[in-house]
Order: sequence, then C-alpha cells, then structure tokens
Amino acid sequence: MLRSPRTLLSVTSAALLVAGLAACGGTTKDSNTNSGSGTQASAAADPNAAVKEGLKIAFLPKQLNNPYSDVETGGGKVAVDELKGEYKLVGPNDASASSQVSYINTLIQQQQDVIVVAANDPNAVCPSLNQARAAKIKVITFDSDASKDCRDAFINQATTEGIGQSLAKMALEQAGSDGGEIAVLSATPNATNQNSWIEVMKTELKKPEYAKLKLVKVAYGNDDDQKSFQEAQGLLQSYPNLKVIVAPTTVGIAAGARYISSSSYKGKVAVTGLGLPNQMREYVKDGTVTKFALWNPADIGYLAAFAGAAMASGQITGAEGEKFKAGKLGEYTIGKDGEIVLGPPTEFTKDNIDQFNF
Amino acid sequence: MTTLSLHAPAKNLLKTRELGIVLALALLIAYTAIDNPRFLSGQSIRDNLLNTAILAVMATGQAVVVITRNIDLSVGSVLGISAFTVATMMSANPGLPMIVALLAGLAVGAVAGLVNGVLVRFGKVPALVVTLGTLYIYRGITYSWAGGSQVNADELPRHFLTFANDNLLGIPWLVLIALIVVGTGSLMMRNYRVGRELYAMGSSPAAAELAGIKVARNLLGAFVLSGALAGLAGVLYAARFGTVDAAAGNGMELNVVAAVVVGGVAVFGGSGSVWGAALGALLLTVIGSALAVLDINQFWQQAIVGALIILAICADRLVAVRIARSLRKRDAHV
Amino acid sequence: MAEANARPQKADAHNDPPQTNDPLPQANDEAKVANDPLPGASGQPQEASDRPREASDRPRKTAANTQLARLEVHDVSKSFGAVAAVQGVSFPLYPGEAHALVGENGAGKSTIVKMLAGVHRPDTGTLRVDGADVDFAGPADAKAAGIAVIYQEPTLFPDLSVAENIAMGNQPLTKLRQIDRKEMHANAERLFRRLGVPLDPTRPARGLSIADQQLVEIAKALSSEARVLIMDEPTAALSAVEVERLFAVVRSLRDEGAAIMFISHRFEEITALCERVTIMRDGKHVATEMVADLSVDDMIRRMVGRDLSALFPKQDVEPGAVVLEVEGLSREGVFKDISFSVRAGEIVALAGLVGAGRSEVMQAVFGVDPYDSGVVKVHGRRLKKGEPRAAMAAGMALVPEDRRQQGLVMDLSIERNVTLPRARKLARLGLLFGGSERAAAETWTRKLQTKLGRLSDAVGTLSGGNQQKVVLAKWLATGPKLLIVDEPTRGIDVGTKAEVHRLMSSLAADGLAVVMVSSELPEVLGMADRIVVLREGRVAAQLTRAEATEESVMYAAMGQEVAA
Amino acid sequence: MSDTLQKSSDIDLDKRPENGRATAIKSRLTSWDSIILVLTVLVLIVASFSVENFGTSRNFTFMVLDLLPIILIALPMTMIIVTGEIDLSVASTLGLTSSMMGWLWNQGLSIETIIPLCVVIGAICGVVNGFLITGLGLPSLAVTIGTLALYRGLAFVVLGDGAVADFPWNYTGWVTGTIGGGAVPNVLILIVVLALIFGIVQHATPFGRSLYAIGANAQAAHFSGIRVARTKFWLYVVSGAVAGLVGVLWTLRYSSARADNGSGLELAVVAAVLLGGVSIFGGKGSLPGVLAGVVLLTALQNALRLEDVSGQALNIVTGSLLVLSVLLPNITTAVRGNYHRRRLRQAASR
Repeated sequence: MLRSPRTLLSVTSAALLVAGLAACGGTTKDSNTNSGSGTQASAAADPNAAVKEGLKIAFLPKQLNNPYSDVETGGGKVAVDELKGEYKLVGPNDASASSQVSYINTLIQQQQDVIVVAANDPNAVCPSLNQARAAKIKVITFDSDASKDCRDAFINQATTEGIGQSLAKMALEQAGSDGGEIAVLSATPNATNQNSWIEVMKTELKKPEYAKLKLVKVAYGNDDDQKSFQEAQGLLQSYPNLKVIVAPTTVGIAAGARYISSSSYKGKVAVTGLGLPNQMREYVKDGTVTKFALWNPADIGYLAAFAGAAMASGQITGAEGEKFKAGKLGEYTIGKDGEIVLGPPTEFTKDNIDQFNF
Repeated sequence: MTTLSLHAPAKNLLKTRELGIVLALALLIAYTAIDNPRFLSGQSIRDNLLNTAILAVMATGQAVVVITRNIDLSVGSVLGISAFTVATMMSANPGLPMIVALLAGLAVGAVAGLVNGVLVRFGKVPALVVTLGTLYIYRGITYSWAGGSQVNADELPRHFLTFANDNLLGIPWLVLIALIVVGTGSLMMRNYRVGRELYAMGSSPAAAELAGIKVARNLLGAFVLSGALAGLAGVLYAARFGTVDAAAGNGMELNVVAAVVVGGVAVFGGSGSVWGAALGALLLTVIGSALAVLDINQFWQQAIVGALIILAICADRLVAVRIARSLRKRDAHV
Repeated sequence: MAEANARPQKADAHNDPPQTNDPLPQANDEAKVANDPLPGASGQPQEASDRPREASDRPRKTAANTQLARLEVHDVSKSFGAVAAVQGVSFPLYPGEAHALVGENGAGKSTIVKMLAGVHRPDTGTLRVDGADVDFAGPADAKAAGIAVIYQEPTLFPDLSVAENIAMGNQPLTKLRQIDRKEMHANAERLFRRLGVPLDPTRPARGLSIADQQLVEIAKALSSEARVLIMDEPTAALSAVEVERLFAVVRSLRDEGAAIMFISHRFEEITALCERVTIMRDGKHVATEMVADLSVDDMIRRMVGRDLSALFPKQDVEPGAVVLEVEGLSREGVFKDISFSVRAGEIVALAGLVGAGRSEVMQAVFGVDPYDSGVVKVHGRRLKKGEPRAAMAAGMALVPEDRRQQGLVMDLSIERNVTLPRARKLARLGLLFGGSERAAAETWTRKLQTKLGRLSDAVGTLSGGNQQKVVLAKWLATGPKLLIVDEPTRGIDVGTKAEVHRLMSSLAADGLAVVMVSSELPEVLGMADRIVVLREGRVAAQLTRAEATEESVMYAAMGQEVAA
Repeated sequence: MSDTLQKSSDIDLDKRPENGRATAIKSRLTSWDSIILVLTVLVLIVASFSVENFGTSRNFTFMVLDLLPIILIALPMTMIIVTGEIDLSVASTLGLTSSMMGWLWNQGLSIETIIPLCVVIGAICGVVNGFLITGLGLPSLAVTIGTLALYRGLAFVVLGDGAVADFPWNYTGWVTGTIGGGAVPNVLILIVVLALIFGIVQHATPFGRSLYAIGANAQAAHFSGIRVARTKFWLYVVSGAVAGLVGVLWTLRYSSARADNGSGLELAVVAAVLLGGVSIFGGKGSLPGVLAGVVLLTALQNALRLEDVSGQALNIVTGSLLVLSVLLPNITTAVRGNYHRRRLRQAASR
C-alpha cells in the first residue's frame, strides 16, 4: 500500500503518454465519416406481386411486460393471422438495447422473413438489424424508430407535428383561458418520439395563442411507474402553481393521474397527454383527467405486419411513393425515408372512453 | 474506578451513529425547506412518509437478517411476486377485505423467506449465493406467471387502492403499518431474548452454536421475517401504486441494503439497530425528494446515494476504531 | 502399519460446522487413527509412586464409588469419516469430584468434551446423566442437563456486552418477558466480585485480552449454575495468579457438589486440583486412577505408551556474532522501550505473564505488527518497519503463537503451506511449476519427520504436532539466520514437544539465533541461554541461565505482587 | 544439522493411510469445477444436435459477443473472490467508462486517445474501491454496493440519459466482426489472450498462490510475508481497468455510449464465477471452472432463446444453477457422511 500510489502514478502517466501520442492523428468525431450504413434495398418493387403465405413475422417490442406494446403486438398477431403467416413474439424483460440485440441475433438464426421491432436505442440495434437485412430479412420498425439506414420502413403512429400540436392544444384547453404554468412528464430523456413531440410542442407554445402558457419544466419518469409517480410529486412540490401536467407517454400519464387523484391537488391540477383508455378510465371517471389522446396501438402492429408482408413479398421496397394495401385499414403510401404514417390520434373523453378497450 | 471510565464514552459513541443520521436528515430538511418552504407542507411530508413506508418495512427485515451476518438479496423479487399475487387475487375477488390481502402478502413472502432460510441453514449455502439465486428465481417465476400482463388500478377494488391514502387519526395506514413494523422489530431485537440471540449469532456464529442458541430456528425465523416483510411491502406497493406488473420492485434490494448500511447495521453482523435501518430508509427517500424539490439534476441522486453509503461505512469504521482505541488505552498497563 | 489405516481425513472436514473460523479445535486434531497400540502399552508396569504431598493441596478422598455418577460416559465411540476418534470409552464423573482427563493431542479428549457438550453425537454407546440415558441433539440440550463447558479457545460474542455474554440464554426477564438489563448487569457484577476481577459488565467483549475472555467464560459457566463443569485447557492463557484464583472458585464449586472435568497438559495443575484422573491414548481409555496414586512420570508413560527421555535438552553452545538487536522498541499501549540482543547459537527466551507483550514485541520485530519508535537491526543493518518481507530477506523467520490462525492456511495443501513464504524464489521466469514446490516441501517435511499422507493433502488434516512441524518446515526452508518461535509447544503432545525442543537445540548448535516466547516456565528454564522477562510491556529483567530460577523469573514477571 | 533432525523420536502416533492417490483423483473428478466443465461440454454437444441453428458459425459469433463482457470481467472477479472479497461495482464502472467515452468523443478527442483513457478511468474507479477497502479496511461488499450506486450515478451525471452513437465504423466493425470474415470473431482473440494471462497469473505464479492463501487465511498470509492489502488493492485496480476496457468494447459493439450500459451485469458475473466453483468465502476455485461457468450460462441462454423459451425461464435456470452449484456438493457430502455413519452403527450393533 505504501508504494502503490507512486506505482499507480507511473502507470497512469504511462497510459496518458500513450494516449497523448495516439492523440496526434487519431480518428476524431470530426474526421469520422461514418460509412456504416447497411445495404440499401436494391431490388425493384413489383406492385402486383401476390402477398406470400406462410411468412414468418416476428415482433420484438421494447420489452415484454408493457401493456401498451401488448396491444400493439396483439394487432400484429391479428394481421399475421389474416395473412396466414407465422406469428412470433419475443422480447426482453428490461427495455435495454443490449438484450434486444441478443433477440435480434436469435431471430436471424431462426431465419425469420420479417422482423418488426421497436428499437430501445436507435443506434445500438443497428449493426444487428443490418446483419438481419444482409440475411434477407425485412426490418420494419414501429413505435420507436431505429436509425433510418438500418431498417426498411418505419410505421409512424402519427406525424410528429400532429402530436406536438395536439399536446399543446390539450394543455391550453385544460389550463383554461387564463393559462398558467404547465410541465411535461416525459419518458426517458433520449426517447426519440417524446423528444420530437416536445420540440414541436415548444415551437407551438411560442405562438401568440399560447402566450399565457408557461412551460416550467420537463421531467423524466423513465417510463417507470414508480419513478414517474415520484416525479409527479416533485413537480408539484417545486411548482405549486402548476396548472397542467402534460405526459406524452402512457406510463407517465397513468402515474401522474394516480398521484393527483390521491392527493390534495385533485381538481386543481389537470393531467393530459397520451394514455391508454383502460389505464385512464378510472381517472377520467373520477374527474382527474378530462381529456387525453392516443392513436389505436393495435392498428400500428396491424399495419406493421402488412407492411412487412408486402415487403417480403416484393410488392414494395420501402421507397417513397410506393403503395400497398393493409387489410381493414385500407391503402397506405410510403412517405419520405420509408415512413408510413398511421393517421391522426383519437381524443378520449368521459363520453367516448367506454367505446375503447385497449 | 475503571468500570465507569469506559462506560460513558463507549455508549455515547454508539449513540452518535443513529444521531448522525438524524442530524444529516435535519440538515437536509432544513436546507431544502429554506429553499422551498413547500417541502414542509403537509402534502410533502405525507408523500415522503408514504414513500419511506415501503422501504422501511423491507429494511426492518433486512436489518434483522444482516445482523445475523447474512444478507437477503431476494427482497425485491419477493416484493414483486407478492405484489403480483395479491393484485391478481384482489382483482379476481374484489370483495376480499384488506386484511386478507395483507395476510396473503405476508404468507407469500414468508414462504419465499422460508425457502431462503432452509437453503442457507440446511443446504449450507452462503446467504449471498442463495438469495442471489432466488432473486433470479422468484423474479423468473413472476415473469413466467405474469407474462406481459399487468394489473391496472381500475381492475383493483376501490378499498384496496384507497388503503394507501386512508388515515387513522390523521396517520396514513401505510405509515402506521411501517411504524408498527419498525417499532416491534426494534423492541424484539433490543429487549427480547430472541433478538439478543440474533445479535449473538451475527457476532460469532460458531460461539452461538456452542452457547446452545437455537441457531436453526432463529435463522429460519430471520429469513422468514425478511421474506414476510418484503411480502407485506408488496401489498403496500400494490395498494400505493395501483399498477402492478412482473417487474414490480426490480432492483429494490439495493435500496434496501443501502438503507440498512446507511442506517448503521454492520454488514458483518452483530451490530446496528432496526430503527437505525428505518432512519436510513427515511434519509434515502428524503434525499430523493429533496433533489427533485431543489431542482438538482435528478441524475445526481444515485451518485449521492452511493457517496452516502460509503460515508456511512467510513463513519462506522471511525467509530469502531475510536472505541477500540479507548478500550485499548484502558486496558493498557503502559 | 500405514496401509492398515483407512484414511479419509478429507471427509471429516465436512463434519465440522461450516464456518471457517471455527473457534473450536477442529475435530481433525483428534481424528487420528491408532489401531497400533504400542507393545506393552496396556500392560505397562504401574509403579505406584508414593510421592510426598503437601497437606494443603492434598485432594480429598471422594466417596466416589458409593455414589450415583452425575455423568457417565458409557462405551462411547465416535468416528469422523473413517477415522475413529474415540473408541469404546467409559468413565464416570461423580458429584463433588474434580476429575482430570489427560492424553496426548489426538487422544480423543476434545471429542469427548464435544460429545458431552452436545456438539457431536456419539456413534455408539450412551451418555448418562444421573443414571438416565441422554441423547443431546445440540449444545442446548447439554446446557439444559446442567453441563457447562469452558473451551480452550474462548467463544464470546465480541459485539455484545460482557454481561450479555454471561447471561446469553438465561437473561433475567421482566414481567413482559423483556430482558431485565439492570438485573443482568447486577448478576454480572456479582459474579465478577466472586471471581475477583474488575471487569465492566457493560463494555463490549471485543478487545478483551485472552485472559479476560477466559474469565468471562468462567463467569458464564458459573452463572448457569452448572452441575457439571467441563474445562478444556482453561489455563493455557492465564497467569499463575489467575490460575490460582480460578482454582479457588472451582474448588468451591466442587465443594458445593458440582462435578468437574478438567483437561490440561500441565501436570502441576492436575495434581493441585484433581482427585482422580482418566488417561486416554489413541481414542481409547487407558486408566482411571486416583491422582495421588500416580506420579507425573506414570501419567506421561501411560499417555505416551513408553518412557520419555529428558524434556529439555539444550546443548551448550559458544555464542557467536550478534544477529538481532532491538533498541528502544515502543508501541503505544502495547509495549515500551524494549531492548535486547540475540547472538548466533543462542536461545533467548521472552518470558512474562500473558498480556505482558511478548508476542506483540516479536511480531513487531518481524514486521507483521507496526511499532511507533525504536530500531530493529539484523546483523547490524536496520530493518524497515512493518514489512515482514524485509525481515524475511534479512534472514528472519517467525513461527507464530497461533498455529491455526497465523501459522498455516488450513485449507491449502501441505506443500503450498511449506513453500508459501518463498514461492518467489522457487519460481522460474516468474512461473511456478509443481515439481519445484513439491521437492522443496518434501525435503523439509522429511527432515522434520512429519507424518503425512500426501503433500497435496490439506494441512488441516494433520494432527496438531505435525501441523507445528509443517510450520517449522515452512520457515526452516527459508534458511533463516534468526528463528523466532512463539509458544512452540503449545497444544502439542508430550512426544512432539520433546522433538521440537531437540530440534531447537540442534538448530542453535548449528549457529542459528533463536528467540523463544513461552508461557511454560520449565520450558523457558530448560531451553534458554538467556531470559528476557517482560512485565506490562516493559523489560523487567534480563537473566542468564545461571541466574534464572523459577522464583527469579516469576518475581521479575510479577513485580511486587509475588512477595506474598 | 540434518543429522540431529533425523534422530527425532518415533513417539508421534500420527499415521497416514496410503490409498490417498485414488481418493485424490476421485475428489478431483467429483469437484465442482470439473463437473461444471463436463456439464458445459454436454450442453454444447446436446444443443448442437438438438437445437436448430445452434451449431452454426454465425451463432458461434453471436455467442462469443454475448459472453464477451461477462467473461472478461469474470477474470479479475475470480481473483477477487478467491481472496475472499467481492467487487459489485464492475457494471457501474463499465457504465461510467461508456458515458465518459461518449462524452470525450463529443469533446472531439480521437478514439485512439479515448480508448486508453477509458481503461485508465476504469482503473481509477478500481483505485477508489481498493483504497476504501484496503486502505481504510472497509468491508468490500458494502463499499462496492456504495460505488455501484456512485459510479452509475456519475455515469448519468456525465451523459444524462442521452446516447452518443457516431463512433467510427472501423472500430465498431472490428468488435462485431470476424477474422477475415470467417467464423472466428475478432474479440475471441482478446478473450483468449486475456484468459491465458489471467489463468497463468492465477495458477502458476507466486502472486496467484498468494491469492489463495489470502482468501483462506489472510492473517497467516500476512505472517508469511504476503502483502495482503497491497495485493487486494491491485486486484481492484485491475478489475476496474478490465471493467473500463469492457465499457469500451460494449460501447463499440452497440455503437452506443450510454450511462445505463451493462446495468445488472455484476450479478451475472458473480453468478457465473460462483457457478464455476469459486467459493464466496475465498480460498477456493479455479479459472477453468469459471470460464466453463460463463460458457455454460451463455450457451444455455442462447439455446433456450433459439428454442423460443422465454427470457423469464432463463432467470429461473440461472438462479437454480447458482444455488445448485453450492448445494449439490454439500448434499453429496452429507449423504456420504450419513451412509458412513449408518454403516458404523450397523457394524457396532452386530
């Protein structure tokens, strides 16, 4: 022990020296031209090709025990059955990219025809997804996109603009004509969707009609129920004048609503955002929540399965402007960067919530 | 008279351990309250106590196990399996009274704890290994059973959910239960034979066997207690958070162990107290909410908890060294 | 002879409680086989020697044979693995008698103790309390039957207070069945007054000296109002004064009707305390006799099975150059201003009461403990402090006091233990190959005539005496110039003891400087050329061999106290 | 001198039986690390024949990549556990280096600078652990639970919840790639080299010997001139450095630097080490056993996944294996002991 600090010092300095030497003329962020993009779809699309039967379509949601993704993949299963394909659902217990990679690898080994994946990290899954594509597997992302050079198409639940605007609109409605302080309770700070929605929402709030709304804080509940619950608590302690909590994530809105409904803030602070009708029914009925929105998640899985099948059958390649039929949802057109937009979100209120069961 | 000369300082040093946590707590609360007086509002205090309750219940069981020179890493998974069991049971039979839910949770936890205890005592497998194994196993069982399903607040009976917020004489039930658990636990460990035997077992396992202490019974008891309290915490968790899935309580074991260590229970057994552990739980919880209130980047929270654990064991070490020195000085003839 | 023995020493390790730091002497110590009684052992001529005894400590004749035995061991056998530790032993223990149990290490004494304590269950045979068969499922049962055991090594709970240690399991309770602390402390005070020790009942047991720990153990036994008190070498760590005080208490217990079983290697204590003695050898019962009817030589002969030559054969050697110089060594609260030197060929003994700081001084000299000030020089060169490696490089070797905790790594093989201090020297290109280690280990274990199976066996499977030889081999293999031996013969049997003495003597004759720490006065007087007596951490006297007598050493060790 | 030594008496009654060699072989065969080795080989063989796609070269690559972090961290962890200590902070160290890697990359440092720097950062984490444990004498379990939280917290402080992804393709590609595009992954070389170094150090050097002595009896080791504290200190430094290296590899493999990378990995590593037959109390265990343990766990997970057994069941398998790895040897010993005692009783009653 007596001598170790000195030895340590020498080791450290040696390492730093090496590092320093290497620093001259190494690869840096600026010099790095990342050419690691995957194989681009090269085959030409044949719009008249028949959709194959018996396609192996695997769903890989962010994690298994998430009711929202259960609804999504449930829609996928309906679609795969309609397509007479083989449906498979795998996924990790934790929403981490590394465990998702292991599952992608397994799916490659099993030679699936289509992988429908909700990426936990847009980049971390990329190498594996590209390996899958190299193995002639079509990769469709849903819910949360992967980097666009490692997937064939992305099913977008709604346009980013549409959701951001809708969030801002609902916040204003809830705050009332006097406006006031609002806060956002999001998922994780690097959640792709939530961040782009919040960005749009912020842009929207700069418009004169929103002048009375003041966004005081964006908190992150990490899509963890307990964490979101505590973040909601923290928001109210820090911002006693808060009027509205906007939670653009199903976990966050449920936790936030639950906290408000059980606290003295009930009736004073409104909660809105994106939520599942089944989770929110109680709070809508007890008056904590008057309005929230969401697209139908089952339709996302449904659409993803059809898109994957169409691609695996050669009907489409993922290029902009291609069209395909998606069963009961009708015809869709592929947009820029392989995006397929589901449609506008549904707004839920006391009056219509009982019509939905997901 | 030498008899008295040592007496006082040694006892005071021991006392400072819990006092230290209380002081740290007071400082933290004072600082936060000055920054934001709402931190001391009734709602805020209530929230903090409610959040502490679950952790304190688990820390009580953990403290008892750690005092016997063992550890129970499976508590997070036990909480999960108990929360899911009870939530499923209550959603299927909404008519069941709350007390049945509590007993069911205790029972599930006790069985899980019994398995741990039997493996440790009769399988002669170190507790760290056993409970690391059952951490995986219990969680795996919950996952396999629950699959992707989740019990939502709206599936649970109203009286179950309101239990977390209902009061008795202004004290929320959750807090009351935690107080009873911590109080009973402290009393048992301090003033009853079985408690002192648990300390003895942790202080010197071999000597405990020779002293004729019913080591097997006590050890099983400690693990059953820890399991049962984790099970109870599962019920409280389900009632408080309303939404239960298979991941409930994931990673909680680290918080519980942290609370116990911060609360002054030595990881090698034999010393520390249940109420110290409960104070540790309170301190950790208050830090969490204080950071949110002080608007400190929430990412600091975990780092601060880590630093606090290290600080706590350093402090313990310091106290031990000082006691040893004062004892040696007294004994020295030089 | 060898193949006759079934072996698995290995298996018996699992019969022990799983804790690695088992304070009990391991069963292995006892688990030795002997189906080879030495010729004539059983039919040894028994010269009844009528030694004169002072009237004062002449044991009372007990009315033993007419009474019902308080405790009876009847045809009891116990094996560990294939090793029979105790075979068909029977003897009674009567109320109001102090009964000695003697035998070499490995004779099965500790196994008997553990069976009586409920730690082990006899394989066959029965134990009887007041004439009724008993079956102890655990120590609790034995305790309930009124049997209290004081083990060789104290078994206290360091984190609990002294009073709690004493009262554990028998705490006085209030009406609510809570522990009555006030009463508990008062009880402890009472016991300490009776024992005449000034211990604070509220202090934690951690940090107590071994002697104080042993006194707490005795208080514990007293508090349980035991009807049978079993003491397994309780005096090993006690000073003469403490031993006398202990004996006084034990005698009063005996007079109150308790049955005492006393195990010791010190014959003077046996003759001072006990009326009857049971002798064991190789797990078998040899004899139960009145102590008054046997001379010490008789006892030894029966324990060993043959006559012994002189115990302390130190040869006279002309001392050479000064090897070790210790000047003004001090460590706060432990020892102060210690100075002495040792020459080649000399055996210097460090004598003194337990707690006088003898082992601590030598551990500081060797570097395993720190010291605050002073100088240690080997061959005139100053040694870096707190660095055992520097001491080893200078040619020092330390055979420590506690074989099990300090001397050996019980779970490692014999060869690994022997080569542990010099693995670096045996390595080629930084790598160790099995062969070189084995060769080195083989050489030294053979030189010391260590009885072992394979060098790859765990050292814990050996008997105490052979373990001590392995420790000696380990350090002699480093080729030391200065050998420090701390209690070299503690807890080893008479036979090996003589071997160790002879070895030390011959090493000194070959020019080695030896420092010996010992609590056994005869050993000190017999072996040492010079004696450094420590008292309360300071040098009280330095005596030459000529000056040293039992009285002069004790006077120096105890100061004025001995005047009485 | 040896002359006098030879003359010692023959009083010692201790005798040793001769049939020891057979028992030694038997005990070696029944020791847990050989059982786990055999079990691993069996699982590999059975899986290759019965699990579709298991034996393919691509799957081999995937498996190697999956076991890379666990196996590398397990190398120093084995040594640490053999000395009777534990390091639970490794996964957090991995997370911290991954965060730092992303942050440094964003600062515009070259990757060639960042990689050694990250290893140093890992080593510094180890220095902190080592100082607290050996310098202050604190229990390693408590210390590393503390630094587990601390390092992970710092990782989040450094990078927040964001991710840095644009690492150069030639580096990320190397980690996931194979030698010459064949079946042997590049990282396998790294694993083999490091495993060889650690194996030799642990099993054939004086340093390695001292680890076992420290774990079995630290005091006796100290009395034998082994620098216990210093040895342990350096083990923690090495453990931190390796965790740092794995942080780099992890980041490159997923081309994503994130604060939560590798969370929970410490339990997997400890489970693998214990499964490999290392005693949690120290003093016992071998590196081949640990390597087998890691391979067994990874192969089982891989095979079960290919068979579409849910990830949940993996938890149960891992946990059960862990408990069984200690329980089974204990049971066999107990059964043997009982059998022996019964035989003795029978012999006595006859």
